[in-house]
Formats: sequence, C-alpha cells, structure tokens
Amino acid sequence: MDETHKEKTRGRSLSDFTVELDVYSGPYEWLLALILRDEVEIFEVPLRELVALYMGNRVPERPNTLERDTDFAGSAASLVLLKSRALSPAAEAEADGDEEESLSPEQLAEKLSRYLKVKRGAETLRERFEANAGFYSSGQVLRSRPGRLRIKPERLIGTARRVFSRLTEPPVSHLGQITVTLQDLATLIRTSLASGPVSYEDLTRNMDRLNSAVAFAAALSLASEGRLTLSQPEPLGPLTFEPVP
Amino acid sequence: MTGGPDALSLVEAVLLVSPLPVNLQALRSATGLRDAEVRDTLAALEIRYAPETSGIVLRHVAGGYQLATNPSCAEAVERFREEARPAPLSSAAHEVLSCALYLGPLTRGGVSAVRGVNSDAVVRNLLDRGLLAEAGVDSDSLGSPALLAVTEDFLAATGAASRDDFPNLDSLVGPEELARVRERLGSAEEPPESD
Amino acid sequence: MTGGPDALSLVEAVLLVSPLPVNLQALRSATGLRDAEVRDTLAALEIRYAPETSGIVLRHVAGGYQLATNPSCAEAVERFREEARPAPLSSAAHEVLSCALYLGPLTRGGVSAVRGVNSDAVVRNLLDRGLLAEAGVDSDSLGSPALLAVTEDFLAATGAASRDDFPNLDSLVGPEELARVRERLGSAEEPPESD
Repeated sequence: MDETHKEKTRGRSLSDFTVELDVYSGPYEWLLALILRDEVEIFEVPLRELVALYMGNRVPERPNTLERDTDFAGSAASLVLLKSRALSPAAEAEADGDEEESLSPEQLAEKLSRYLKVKRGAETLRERFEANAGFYSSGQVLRSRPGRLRIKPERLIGTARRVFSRLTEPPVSHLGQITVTLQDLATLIRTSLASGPVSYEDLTRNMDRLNSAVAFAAALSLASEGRLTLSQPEPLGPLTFEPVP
Repeated sequence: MTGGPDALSLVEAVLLVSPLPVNLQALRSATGLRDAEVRDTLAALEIRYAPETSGIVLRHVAGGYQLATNPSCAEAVERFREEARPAPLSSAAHEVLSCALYLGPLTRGGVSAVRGVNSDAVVRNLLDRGLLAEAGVDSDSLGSPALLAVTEDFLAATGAASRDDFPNLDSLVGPEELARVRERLGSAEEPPESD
Repeated sequence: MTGGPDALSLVEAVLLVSPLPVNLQALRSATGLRDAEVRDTLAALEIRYAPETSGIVLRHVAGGYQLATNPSCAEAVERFREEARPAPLSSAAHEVLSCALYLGPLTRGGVSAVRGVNSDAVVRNLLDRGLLAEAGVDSDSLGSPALLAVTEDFLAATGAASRDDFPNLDSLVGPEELARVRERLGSAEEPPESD
C-alpha cells in the first residue's frame, strides 16, 4: 500500500465518504462507489463501519427489510472474501477452495466493469418502472376456453417437491457467524492487543476459514482507523498486530 | 396539469378494472366524487360508449354499471377467445396449485404459510381462471375461511383423469420435510390470538 | 344497421376482453380486418384513448396493444380494489432484472456471479411477481440449472414494446469511467475490452 495514501486516509471514517447506503446492493457496488466517487483505494473500505452505518440507517418497518438484511449480510461476507482473496493470495493457495482462487486486479477490474454496466442498466429500469406504474388492465377479461390451457404434470410435481422441501431450514450458521463476529472480532482483536502485540496466526488458530477472513478484514479496518499497526517483516511472512500507544 | 384527473376519467378507470357491475355507492367512495357528479359522469359516459359508435358499451345492470363489449362485435370477440393463447401460468401459480393438489382442500392462509409468502393475488387469479375453486369452509378456524381445491378444469389441463394420477406425496419429499409442511399448515389453521 | 360494426368497434371490443397485450396478428385474425385497417384503427384509438382526455389509455407494450387505466387515476382504482400499490422493487431486484435482460437467459449462479452476491432470494421474489421466468435449462452445467429470462409482464411493467426497446448495455457506461475503474485497481495497462 502506498504510504502517502495510507497517511491521507488514516483516521478517516466512513461517514466522511459520501456514502448513500440506501442504494447499496452488493460488494461490487460498494467498491465502485468508493473507487469512482470517493477516490479511495479498495482495500481501505472500513468494513466494521459499514456494518455500523447500515445498522444505523436500518428502518425495520420498511418493506423488504428481511431481503435487505439478507443482501447486506451476503454482500458483507462477499466483500470480506474479496478483500482476503485480493490481499492474501498465498493464504488461499493451500486452501481447498474451488471457486475461491485469488483475484488479479485485471480480473477484478473486469468483474467491476461488467457489474457497472449492469448497474446502469438497473438504474434505467428503475426509471422505466416508475414511469409505467399505475396502469391496471381490464377486468372484463373473458376466461379462455377450458381445455386450451396445458399444465405440465412434471413441472407441477417438480414444483411441489421444491416448495415442500424449502421448509427444511437452510444452513445459515455461516451467516450467523459473519454478522456476529464482524464486530465481535474487532472487539476480540482490541481486547487481545491490551496485553501487547498479537500474531494473526495465534489469533486465528482455532478459527474456521471464514472467521479467519473476517478477523483479517477487521484488523485491516482497525488499522485504517489508526487503532493498530500491522507488521509483516517480509512478504508472506508472519503477520503481527501491534497496539497503537 | 390542471390538478388531477377529471370525474369522467376516474369513473371510466374504475369501471375498466371491475369484473362486476359497480354500484353508485362504490363509485362514489372509490373516486371521492359526490352523488350528482357521479350521475352526470355516467350520463356522459353513456354517450361516449353508445352502441352506435363504440365497440365498448356502458351497461346498467344488476344495480350497477359495467363496461362490456358491444353485442354487434360478438363474433370477433368469440373468434378471439377461441384463438387466444391462454396466459401461461407463473411459477407462483404452479406453487399454489401444487399446494392445493397435495395438501388441499386448504385455506388461503394455509397456502401462504406453506409457501412462506402472501398468496392471495395468485389464488384470486387461479379462481378467476377456474383452476381453483372454493370447496367448503374451515369451520374450525376463526371467520370460517374458504377451503381451496383444484378443479376438473385443472385436471383436464394436466391431462390427468383424477388426483390419483399424480405421484404420492411421500414419494416426493422425505418424512422430515413432510412433518415441517404439516407443522406450518397446523399453525396457519389455528385461530389467531386476540390481542 | 348499415352492415355490421366498424373496424374501430371491433378492435376496441377485442382489446377490452384480453388479459394480455394483443399483437397485430391476433387482432387481424379475430376481426377479419386487413393489416393496414388494423394499423389505421389503432392510430385512431390512440387518439380516442389519449392520456389527456381519458381514464382508459391505449398502450403499445410487450409486442402488442392493451387497454389500461390512466396512471393519473391509479389512486381511485386502488381504493376501489382495496389494494395497495405493489411495493416498489429493491435495487437488488432491478440489478437482477438488468442481468436477465442484458446477459440472459442465465442461471441463478450466473446472476450471483455478476452481482458478486448470492441473489437467490431476489430471484424467487421476481419469479413470484412474474417479472422473471424459467426459460429452459443450462444442460452444460452440473445439475442442469434453470435459465432465467425476463417475461412479457416485465416488458408491460416497463412500458417496453420489445426487448429492443432498451438502451444497449455498452452504451450505458462511458469509456472514461471504465478506464478509471481499471486505473484505480492498478490494471490500467490492460487494453480496454471490446465487448
């Protein structure tokens, strides 16, 4: 990371960025907003604050709250993985991940460019939906002759199978971990730092892959806020968190 | 803009969307117009939709007003009806039908509970299309809601002679999933707590 | 009687009873009119049902023609039907639709990959609302996942006559902006994409 840029953004909190969480819908959107509007390096997206900001702006009474929460949790998790993949490709190399290979800047740029186009498309769609709201069609509709409609029994049976199986609770433990530990891990790191420097390896020894990634991102956020410093004597060497006096 | 739609437009729009004749009271309350205004408007619409000049006519029937096709156009309408491709069923419609087929007769609340989303609009559409019908009421539940079942037309559309032509529910999902379905159905049928 | 209804009445009557936009071919076949007559009639109906003067308007959407209420009267209609206007779509939903429109048909996995976040819940909601539909399967992929495409209801809801009615995907983002993304990510030396 470029030292002068780091200096410039250190201590800068997310609320200083012109962030409109209301229109946020995914990690790519966050990255684009920060890249295009706020001139921030992508690896300095302060995740922990993003969560706090989201929670602060959250209005439970609004429609689609569950959908928005789910999107947010999913996006936060994706962002964590994205950061960890882009920042520590070596840590991923030994892992079992199939689709989680490290992401080169070119690949990320490609993904973001395609996403940017789709997002602009979405904005034009929003305008069109708004401009075309409030049309209601005729209620004088004649029922089509019985016998003309064909319903495929296979499709119906497949649908039944899907609907009734959907009731088995989906595995959400990983979601729970992410939403809880994002803040928890920041706290955990700060608590650990109270008694001196901590190595990333020790801290994450008993954590699973996702928790380790979250811990790493939490540490980056804390570092960008100037609450700790990261020290790594050589590339890919052991990483130590040091308290800022 | 001169401040919103005129009385004629409002009444016209309400008449278009109503499948049944609309009485004066309903017209007043939907449009916010006074009685005299509604009556004047209907008189104007009677001219606008006169049988001599229009394929759509205003009928005064069954204590209400309704837009309908001009009988002189009946042939074209029948031909259209004969040839029109029926609107395809949505995924949501397939889900509701599969609930009625396998778990029915059940209430609207039961359908919504199993699917996990409010299904009233989809149910209404399927009733309109004659693929679902109300078959009795659930008198154990508060308000005795109607029970929904699939119809003969539904069976005909699937090419099935009877419900027995479909595979057994047990063969589609496991016992654990089935138990959850029943649990959800059970809680939907329970009368809501009074507050 | 001077020999049956005129062209305008015939087309008007057919449009009144159709749940979906009616295309030119269906209008011709139901009314027995020639192509030019149907077109002239539609032009006349566009004037008769102009938004400025009527509570019913003629729309040209989803490959056909449809009578619908004037949005200026939407409140009266909603009051009459005792229905709230459907909640507007979320940003995520607009993005998923944009994926399906511009890059589709594509699988749920494809949508999630473009957006960088799991999109299954949003997709399900859009299937329920009839704006997306499953259109075939991707038989090259494991498990042959369903391919998602936008529907005629989507075209009607966006007021589009066809899929060509939307701006080209590549015209939506300027080259400077794309260059800036690459630059910020340190991949500026890469030649810009040509697609």
